Amino acid sequence: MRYEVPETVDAAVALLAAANGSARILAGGTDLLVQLRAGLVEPDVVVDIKKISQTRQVTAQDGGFRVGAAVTGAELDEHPDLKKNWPGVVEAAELIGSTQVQGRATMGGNLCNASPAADSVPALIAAAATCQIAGPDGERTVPVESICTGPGKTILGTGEFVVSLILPARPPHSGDAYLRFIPRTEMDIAVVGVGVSLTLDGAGQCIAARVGLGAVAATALLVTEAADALVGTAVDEGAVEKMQQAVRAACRPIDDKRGTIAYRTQVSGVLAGRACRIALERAGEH
Amino acid sequence: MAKIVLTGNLRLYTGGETELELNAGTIRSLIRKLRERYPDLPESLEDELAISIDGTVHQDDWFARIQPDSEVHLMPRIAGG
Amino acid sequence: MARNHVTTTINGDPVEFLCDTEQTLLDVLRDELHLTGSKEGCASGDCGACSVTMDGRLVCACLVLAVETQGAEVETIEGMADGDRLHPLQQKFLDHAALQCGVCTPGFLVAAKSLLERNPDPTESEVRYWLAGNLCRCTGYDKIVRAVLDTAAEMRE
Amino acid sequence: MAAVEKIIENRIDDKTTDSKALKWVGTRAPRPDGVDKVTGRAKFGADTHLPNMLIGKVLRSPHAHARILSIDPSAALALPGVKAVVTRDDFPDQPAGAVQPAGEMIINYRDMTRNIMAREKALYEGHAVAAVAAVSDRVAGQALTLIKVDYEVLPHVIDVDEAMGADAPLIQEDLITEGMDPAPEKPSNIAKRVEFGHGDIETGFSQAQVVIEREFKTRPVHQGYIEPHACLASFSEDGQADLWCSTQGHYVARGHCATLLGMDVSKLRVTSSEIGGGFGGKTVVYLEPVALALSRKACQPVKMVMTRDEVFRASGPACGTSMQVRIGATREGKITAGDATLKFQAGAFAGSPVPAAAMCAFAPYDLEHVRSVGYDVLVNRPKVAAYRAPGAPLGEYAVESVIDELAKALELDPIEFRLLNAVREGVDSSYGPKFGPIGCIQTLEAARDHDHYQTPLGSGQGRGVATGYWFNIGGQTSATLNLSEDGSVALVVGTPDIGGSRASLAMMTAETLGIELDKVRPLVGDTSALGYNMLTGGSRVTFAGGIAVVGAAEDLIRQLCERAALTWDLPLDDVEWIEGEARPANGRAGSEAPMSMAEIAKDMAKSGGPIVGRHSTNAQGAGPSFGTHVVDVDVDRETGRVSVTRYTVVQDAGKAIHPGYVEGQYQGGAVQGIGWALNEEYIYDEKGKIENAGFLDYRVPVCSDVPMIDTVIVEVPNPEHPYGVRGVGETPIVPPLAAISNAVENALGIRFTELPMSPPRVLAAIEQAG
Repeated sequence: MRYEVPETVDAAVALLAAANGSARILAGGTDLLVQLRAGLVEPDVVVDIKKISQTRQVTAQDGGFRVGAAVTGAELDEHPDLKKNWPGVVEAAELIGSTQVQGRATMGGNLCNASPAADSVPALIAAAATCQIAGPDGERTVPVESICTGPGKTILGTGEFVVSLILPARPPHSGDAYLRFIPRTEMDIAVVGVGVSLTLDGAGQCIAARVGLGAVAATALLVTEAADALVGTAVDEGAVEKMQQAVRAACRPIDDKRGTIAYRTQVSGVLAGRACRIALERAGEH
Repeated sequence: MAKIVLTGNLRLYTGGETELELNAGTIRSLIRKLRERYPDLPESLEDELAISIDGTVHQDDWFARIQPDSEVHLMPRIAGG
Repeated sequence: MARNHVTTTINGDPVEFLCDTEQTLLDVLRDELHLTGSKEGCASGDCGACSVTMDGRLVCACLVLAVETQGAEVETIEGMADGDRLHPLQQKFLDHAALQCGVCTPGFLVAAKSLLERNPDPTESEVRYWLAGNLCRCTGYDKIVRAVLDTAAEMRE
Repeated sequence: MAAVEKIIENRIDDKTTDSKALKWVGTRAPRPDGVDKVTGRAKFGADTHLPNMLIGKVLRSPHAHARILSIDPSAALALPGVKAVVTRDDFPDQPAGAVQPAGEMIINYRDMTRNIMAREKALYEGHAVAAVAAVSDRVAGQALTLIKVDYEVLPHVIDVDEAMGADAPLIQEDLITEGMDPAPEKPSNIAKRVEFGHGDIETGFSQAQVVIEREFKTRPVHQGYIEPHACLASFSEDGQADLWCSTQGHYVARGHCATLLGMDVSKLRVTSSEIGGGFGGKTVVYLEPVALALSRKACQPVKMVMTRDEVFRASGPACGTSMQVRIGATREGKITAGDATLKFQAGAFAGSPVPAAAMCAFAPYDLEHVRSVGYDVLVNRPKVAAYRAPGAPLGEYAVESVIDELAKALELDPIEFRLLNAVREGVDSSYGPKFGPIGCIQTLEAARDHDHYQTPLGSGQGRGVATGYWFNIGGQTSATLNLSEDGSVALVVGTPDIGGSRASLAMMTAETLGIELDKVRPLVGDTSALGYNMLTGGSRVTFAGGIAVVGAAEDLIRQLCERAALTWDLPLDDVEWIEGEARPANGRAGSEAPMSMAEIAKDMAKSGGPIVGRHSTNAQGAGPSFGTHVVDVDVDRETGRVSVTRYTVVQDAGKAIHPGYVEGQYQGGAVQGIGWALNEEYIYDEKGKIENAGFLDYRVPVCSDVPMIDTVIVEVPNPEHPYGVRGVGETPIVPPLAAISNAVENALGIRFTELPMSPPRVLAAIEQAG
């Protein structure tokens, strides 16, 4: 197994393209190293993207942010502007693993590992984040919710990789939140994860909403019916209840060692309600 | 004579008897006398036993003294974690 | 197969080694450099017994490829004491009986040091969440948390 | 000699009359191995390297139950860098029915040789089938993939109730249940039936006004030590061997390995490394005989370390169970009868701790009519290993849950109800013998009077109480005190130090000798350094080791007094040992300047040669320990998550030699119990394979899951120990399961009869209750 550490996007694309599918991208490595150790993947080459400056920076862009795919959770936490604008996204990224894992884990990796239970993904979906993808045919931009096609599977073609994630500008009176359920207080994979993003008008009416849902289907979901239940309301209890029903209706979970179908479905609604109330409170503050 | 109480599965080898009186000055002597009385007792008996003499538990302790008025319980050996 | 040649700094000392790509930093620390203070409890980032810092960041050495440490500064438990002077955390762990078997202790110390460098006055809850990635099966965590809080208080003086 | 005995007696009196007279015992002295452990210097099982060392790895069965038709290692052996392969053919079979005492357990070596390397069948997923030694981890791993094993997959069974069914697949085809009268004719998976008790339970139930009967089910859990099993074996061409390993008992490991390999015990020297947790799980061998067999074949040292995945699949665990409990009481709160049936999963080989569980189940209660029946049942899971008070937490979980329900039905405070029925000195235990001095009542009273129990609960919270019991044990123990020429002493013991025993043993040594603690350097010797030592387990080390080190110190004192007597030309009776020095006594008091240990040591060559204090004993009279736990919980009614918000452990230590490490035992046991009660369990798929063999999905409590754990050390001295020690390590894990279940019931009004009370189970129960 070879180790390559390109310093430009083009060099990385060239290495990945040349490997013809037998390459793995190394960002934080918190998933890749576990898979290597377990023998689940046996790449010929590991391409470390952390020396490519674009992947390591958080920059303001068009009123929003461009977050390098290899920026760690710990680094996101140290970015006050980002936290102020997208507290739900940062919190979701910070829920990935332990403090030690936070020192390494990245949102790009969390997304491209394509686990249905990835914590940052429902929050990114709720945030309407997009991915900037580099590849042999140049760059393309794709919504986060379109990246994963199933457990461990993405739309990324040979030679392609996610360079950065783009968080849009925040209108006034906006707020987001992410909550997940795990059996312990830390160190578990999400049994259910819900991201909610809201924008209110000056009178407190919801004018835009997005709800992302994790660990209840083969990929994280954008639940438009849930958002629709909120838009045009004051996000009162009745609207929240409808939103919760829509969330539960969208669930297509499995029974596994982390939770049952019934449990995941029920708790997705509970967390959606709780996350919505936090997002609402935050929207009221900004 | 000391009062001897057989707990657990020992009754299976004694025709159901669980209490008896015996003169035995030590655990070793007690085991010998029990064997004479109950020939079905298994070979490994001693190795599987804990013996309480008046509330003090002994394991592998042939020469522990049994008083004429002692109360002796034979029970399974105790391990730990 | 060509091995990777790595030049790095461990506990302030320049170190060079050769490694296979799949070898983790923990593999190299323990098996090649014989710095066995970092422990392998899981090799999957779930126990924290191999906690080290790399360029000042707390990480699990089992989740870092050794080759990634090229040019980096790595600090392990072996570098925590200053000569014959224990770090205050090390001393407080002893004073508070904050270890029993001791196998998780190096990881806890490295992680706690990293916490106090960022947050000299943590709450109990902050200590507990910061250390949630370090498993201890002996102590029930009580004395560890007390030792960290007491160290923080003393270091603030 | 007489003088020495008097001194020891005085010390015992000191303890009971004025504990302040003790200089070291009861203090929070620094631990001698502490600095090594905070600096990373301490060497654990995987930390030793030898020149020319190979790496060994195990090939494990992917099937829960399969006949092994053939094993072909030829392709693996042909791989460059592979130095040896071992299979079942490399271990001599052991005679049927050959059971031997080995340390604390009766070991069936016919089973043990099959557990360390499968013979006719693989009996659980993860069962060792072959092992290789190669020049590197990578080559060894590659070699494993080249070993061809031909399996005939058989039906499997992992549930204890199913395994007891008439149609269950037989794990051992010739197993006839022991303990049945008449003995069954047909084989089954039930290895043994045991029964304890006295009186007549139906008479007892006829006297009851309230009777509660419940069925319980618990899942297996793992001891969860952070250090995986590890060893390093080096076999010489002449048949002598060395083994370094992480074990709770290196003498016991030596005996097991020598028997399994067919070698003289004394040809094998075992050195125990520092041990990174055991809790009972490191009382048996897994890798050690395999590494020795590989090293014997390869004529090179072989190191083997389990991965965490292997630890979960192939070591431990503690039993899963199915239990029924019925208890009756009068309206006034007197228990009239108790009846329990306990079915325990032994794993693939007989030997669950169900006898101990049956003995402990009703131990806290003074009962006229009581019966507990246990079944030891084989299933296609790893053979269970001891886990802290083996068996007791399970039986007492069931009993203490029903006790709590009875208290509620009788409208009695749960502690008062227990006090009405609690055992005290002189009472017949539920399993037979009369209790000597015990602290059951004292722990209940201390719990009742504790601020925790007196503080009102927050809204929606629940509080639970439970009492637990464990016997504790003694056993064979040796200690040596080597006097150095400057008067300091090296204390050599043979019990691996799992949680601070070097500290407590050195403290008792210094106390008895009357010298400074830092003049005693305690070390754990290898198996050639001392006479036999039973393993570290059963809460025995501070008890039995204490007797050994005090005995060795007395022996040293006797010799020191002899040297002083010779030097002064006095009869030995006219020399006494006080405050670390020999002094003329009786009519000669003051006739000579006292001689310190250093002074005697300086001239020991001239006065007769080296001075070595020794004591070997088979310690008897371990003091049982009772504990009562109080716990508060919060339950998230919408997600089913149970959070422990406050926890207090009250337990009788007899005497806390080092209170800090006694508290640590209490706290650690309580938190392991929290994990057992709330989240820890093995999850199997339909093929009998473990789905959560890692710390990610086998959920031991993390730091943020638990509150501070309050402790109260009750001291009712054990008269059989020079300082009153009972042993404290086992009992703390006995009460938590029931205490937490009782607290959840108190919060929700729902009685859980299944563990763990994981969020999906709790939420389902809440929804069902409407």
